[in-house]
Amino acid sequence: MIDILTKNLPILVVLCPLITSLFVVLIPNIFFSWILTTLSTFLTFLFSILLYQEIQIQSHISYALGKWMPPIGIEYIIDKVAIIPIIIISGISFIATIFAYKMIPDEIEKKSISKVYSLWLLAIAGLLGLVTTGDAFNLFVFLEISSLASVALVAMGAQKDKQALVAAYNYLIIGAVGATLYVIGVGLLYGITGTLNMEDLTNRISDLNNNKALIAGFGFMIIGIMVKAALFPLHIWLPRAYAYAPSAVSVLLAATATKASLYILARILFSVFENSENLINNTLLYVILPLSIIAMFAGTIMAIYEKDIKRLLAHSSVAQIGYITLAFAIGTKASIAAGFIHMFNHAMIKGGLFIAITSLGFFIQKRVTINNLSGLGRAMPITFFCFVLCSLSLAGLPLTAGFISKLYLIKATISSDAIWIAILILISSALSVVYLWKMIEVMWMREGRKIVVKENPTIYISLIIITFFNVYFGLDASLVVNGSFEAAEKLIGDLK
Amino acid sequence: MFLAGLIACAITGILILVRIVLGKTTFDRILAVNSLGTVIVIGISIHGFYSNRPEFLDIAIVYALINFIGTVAVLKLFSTGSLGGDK
Amino acid sequence: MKSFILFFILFSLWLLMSGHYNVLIISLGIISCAFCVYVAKRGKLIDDEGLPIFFMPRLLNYLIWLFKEILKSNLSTAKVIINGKVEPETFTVKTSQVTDVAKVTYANSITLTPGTVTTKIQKGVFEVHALNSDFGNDVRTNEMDKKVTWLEGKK
Amino acid sequence: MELILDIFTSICFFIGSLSIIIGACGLIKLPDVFSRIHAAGMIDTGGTAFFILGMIFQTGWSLITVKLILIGVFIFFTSPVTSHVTANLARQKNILPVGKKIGKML
Amino acid sequence: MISSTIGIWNYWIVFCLMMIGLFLVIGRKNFLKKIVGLTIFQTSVFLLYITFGKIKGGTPPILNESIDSIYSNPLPHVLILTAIVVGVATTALGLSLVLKINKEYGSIEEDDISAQDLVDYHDDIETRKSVDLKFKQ
Amino acid sequence: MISELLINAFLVTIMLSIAIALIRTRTVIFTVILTSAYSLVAALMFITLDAVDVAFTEASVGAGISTILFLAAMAYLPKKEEESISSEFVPALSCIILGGILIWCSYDLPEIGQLTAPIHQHIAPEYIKGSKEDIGIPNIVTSVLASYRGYDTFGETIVVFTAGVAVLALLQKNPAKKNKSQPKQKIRENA
Amino acid sequence: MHNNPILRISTKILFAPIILFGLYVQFHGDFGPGGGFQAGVIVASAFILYSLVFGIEAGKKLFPSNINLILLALGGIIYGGVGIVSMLLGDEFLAYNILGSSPQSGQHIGILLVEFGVGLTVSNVMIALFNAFASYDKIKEK
Repeated sequence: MIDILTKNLPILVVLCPLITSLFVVLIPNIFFSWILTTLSTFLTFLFSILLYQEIQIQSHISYALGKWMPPIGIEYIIDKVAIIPIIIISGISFIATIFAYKMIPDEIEKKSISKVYSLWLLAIAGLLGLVTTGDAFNLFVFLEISSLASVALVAMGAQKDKQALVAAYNYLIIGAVGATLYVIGVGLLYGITGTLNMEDLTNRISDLNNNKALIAGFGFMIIGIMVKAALFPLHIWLPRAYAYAPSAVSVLLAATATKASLYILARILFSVFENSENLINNTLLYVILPLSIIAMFAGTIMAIYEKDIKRLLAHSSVAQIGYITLAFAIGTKASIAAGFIHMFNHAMIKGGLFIAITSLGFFIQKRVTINNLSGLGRAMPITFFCFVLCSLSLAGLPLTAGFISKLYLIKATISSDAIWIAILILISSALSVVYLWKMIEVMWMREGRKIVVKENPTIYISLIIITFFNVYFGLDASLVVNGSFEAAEKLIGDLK
Repeated sequence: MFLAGLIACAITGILILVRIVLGKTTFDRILAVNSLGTVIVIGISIHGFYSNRPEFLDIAIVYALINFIGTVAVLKLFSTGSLGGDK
Repeated sequence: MKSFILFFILFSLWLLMSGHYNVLIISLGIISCAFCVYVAKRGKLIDDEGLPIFFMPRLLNYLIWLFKEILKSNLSTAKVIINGKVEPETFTVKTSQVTDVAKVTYANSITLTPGTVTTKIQKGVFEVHALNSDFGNDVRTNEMDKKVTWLEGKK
Repeated sequence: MELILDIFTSICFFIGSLSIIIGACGLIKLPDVFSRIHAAGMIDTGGTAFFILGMIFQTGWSLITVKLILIGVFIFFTSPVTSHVTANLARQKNILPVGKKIGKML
Repeated sequence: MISSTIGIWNYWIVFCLMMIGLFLVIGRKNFLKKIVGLTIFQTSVFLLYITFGKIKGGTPPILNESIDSIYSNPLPHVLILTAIVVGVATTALGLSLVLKINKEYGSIEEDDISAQDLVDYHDDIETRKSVDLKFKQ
Repeated sequence: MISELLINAFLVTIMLSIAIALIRTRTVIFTVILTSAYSLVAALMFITLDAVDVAFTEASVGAGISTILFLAAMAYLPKKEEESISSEFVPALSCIILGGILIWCSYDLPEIGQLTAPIHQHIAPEYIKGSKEDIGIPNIVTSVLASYRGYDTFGETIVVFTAGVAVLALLQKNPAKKNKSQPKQKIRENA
Repeated sequence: MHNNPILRISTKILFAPIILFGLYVQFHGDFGPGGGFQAGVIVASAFILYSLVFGIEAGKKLFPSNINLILLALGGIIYGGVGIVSMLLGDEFLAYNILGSSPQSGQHIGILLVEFGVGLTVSNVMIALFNAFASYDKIKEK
């Protein structure tokens, strides 16, 4: 039995939420469907931890689905890189599911709750499948599972605010166009190589230098993934989708959805196309680097002028995605490791911030804008405290997780002689303090309504967990840092 | 021989397309689309013979089926204003 | 009883289409046919309308006659289209059939022969549109009406 | 033998092609929906019948013949239904046929 | 040059079709038309894949004992089967969203809807502000 | 060979004209019918390109079910598409640029129908051989679909399932009144 | 539209053969074009035809929506179940070889079951989609 378990761990991680979602939809009782969902996400988390241990021993697991050897069948690849997003997604989704217990029945009609939980699990499973698969077309299928499920989840926010529908619609259309562009790219590559397996693809494109179809295929794949990862000019779906989704859903999406796509981006750039260095270097230098820098500033500035807090956080997400892609764009081992560290930390930070803000929204039963936050800090001390810690982490103050990622990022930029980039990063971080301070000031300093609120443990327990990790990884970051460096080494090898 | 059949179908298809474009009433168009479906069913069958693999007539049957159901759906939409109506 | 007849019709259809005669496929066929019959029964589709078996004895005879008619009218419709002598006319005919199925058969037969179309059906009266008066006369002679009544065999 | 069958097929195809092309011409030429239905009927009956007959000559007795006959039966079955329903709806929407009217209209 | 052009002209048509579909998606403001455009776009991409799989003189990839022939490449067919169904799933979800949007906004034109949204958004902020002012007094 | 080219050219011309008509038309019902026609012609194209399974699916799924869904949805939607005020220049330009890139890269794509192309040499022969020997099913597409790439198909089934659940959750009939349940922790305001 | 006898009677006659044809396509996917997706759609189209002609309420009576929901999930469960069984027997996910006495028969069993699962899900999703769209309530006036 244990044997079967360890042998099939890579697929079990994806399968667990996938199969459970098929059952959850049949359970009419709200509580039991929540229990099943939680159990499933917990099991997934457990499996991913086991997988992590397995990875420490084996360092590269290839799982042939249907026992067909890789270029013929579909393959699952888990290595030291893939394990990072797996841990992020499964961990955050477990915390978010606990958080969902109070939030989902509050915002969504009773009749459709079991369906929402089913979609919830499907979104998680889609994201996990996305990062584990080693087949370019299978990736598209899971991309669609996750995006369809998340679109539906975002649209469920329509009971609170009808704008959720438009947000979901835009998310769907832009996402579908992105996915189709990705498929065109895969098709072009398939046309010139005849394979869909990523490792096989890497080998077979190595002798195709300056092939126009290769370049175009690469370009289309990258654009498609960039849409999903919400890199700057293609991010327009993100703020609205995050802002109008039901609270629990925005926590889940903000913390996990773009991370999976970012991982795919890194994988395509550094692993699949590792043999066409020229192409990659040009793309990094002339496309991704400038876009990331613009994203950093555009996101931050948009966030400063934003009044709706959920949108504000979403804009800040755009900026943070900019940091991560910037790290990838520099392209040294240290910087890629910094990208992964920030990916991990940002998931925790944004998860925490969204949990805090949406639980404020839960208590005031209104949309959270900057004006009706006033005085809430005093009324809800626990939530406020955690919120402050997470914000500090976002701004990158020492002793928090955010500090670690900024530190490594700046170190990496300096070591690759790009001091001006380091300065830009610092400026943008400083700007981010502006909007964070604005919120904290309103919540704590401004006299608002005198409200007495009894905070509910089922809500703040997840917040406390996530904040704890924010601080813990700020104090002792060795786990994340080591993992990321190993991942970066695996990705770019000894090339640089 | 089969090619001649296919060409005849193609010519017919073009003529019917002219009617679809000219239109006048919606019913003209529905009628023309339905006839086009029939012609295409014939065309698919002939194409099977033309390419020496006539086993795939299932596609033609499905095509005819879809043609029928589609026409019924369009007509229902016109008669009751929605597909769920009861009249 | 009717269900069994439907089952056998469907099963012979399956055998004709299938072309693979091993135990698995045939047993799947039996299950499929049983399922079809079950669903049809649930939908209250197995009655005289859904399964007009009383046509069966004389159906072949009628179909051959109908084909002849269709050929003839095809030819004359082609002539009309080429000559362009179109004088459409609309008229009503009375029908002598008892059941709805037979009426529908009659109406469909009128429609199937090019040159004439039933445009409305109301309690034993059809409104027919004909391409010119020749076609109209063909319908008005009531030959087809008699044939269908004979096919129905109720009187 | 094969030659004879081929000739039969060719004849059938020729007639079929003629009838579908004439039908399509009729679809364009004739004045209103109701008369166009006749032309469409030509495509559905004459054309289909002859083409399928021609193809049956090619296959002889096999499963393909059964499927061809099924296609034929299906088209013969559904064509009058759609024609009638179209005409009926056109009448319901108060589109009156051109030409003379004999007797009281329903 | 000409021979190579004939060899690939089919691709060109497919690319044109794709771009028409893409134009309908990003150029048109009507929400239903966008979904239609998406369908066209995806269908054209399917055509690209199937074109890759074609072999001259090949037959459909269904084994036949009597004929010994070249079979066209089955892999693109499988991928496209998958993609077609994914496309329908997207279409269905998009249509249901359009229905809901039409119900809530009474329109499916993007210009209309963003105008309504903008008003809503400002309203929200403004009313909140006034409420807060009341509290202060 | 030339006849195949002719058939192809004919179908492609029809598809192009349908696509252009789709750009020009502003009537919803016409749009839906044209989309359906586009799918049907695409299905014919698939038949001529030897993809019978795909043609089957496109005819039934793309043309059949999608059209019925479009029609069902259309009943509740405005019947006309409004002319947009904003210019369509930028989208058109970006489409032309993307199309240009694709046409530029097409010179390096393998010629259509060449047996020597890598796509026909690399993995596909193994499927054709394996379908006969390992699986024993004449339809190679089915064996690849269900066995070699069975996991893709599983994912696809899940996609369909997701869409079904999503639509059911979205279009659930709301109870008559939007009577929002108040949370247990009611805010007590003493303003 | 069931007031129209022609449409009513032809639907009554065609309904069972269409479903049979769908099932034929389902189970002959091994030999010719066809398989779960196509079959699912054809079966669904028979039910859709029924709903179109006899009204959506009659359609829902013929095929209740709660059964629809169960079957919708059941298809996926069958598919996943085949994979899990092969996993429990000691092979990889969806490795059918182990299901039968010989690899070939195992493949046959696996493919049959899997295609059946696909057909079940697809047909039920399509029926559910049609019902959801067709019985959607009218729009609010502006």
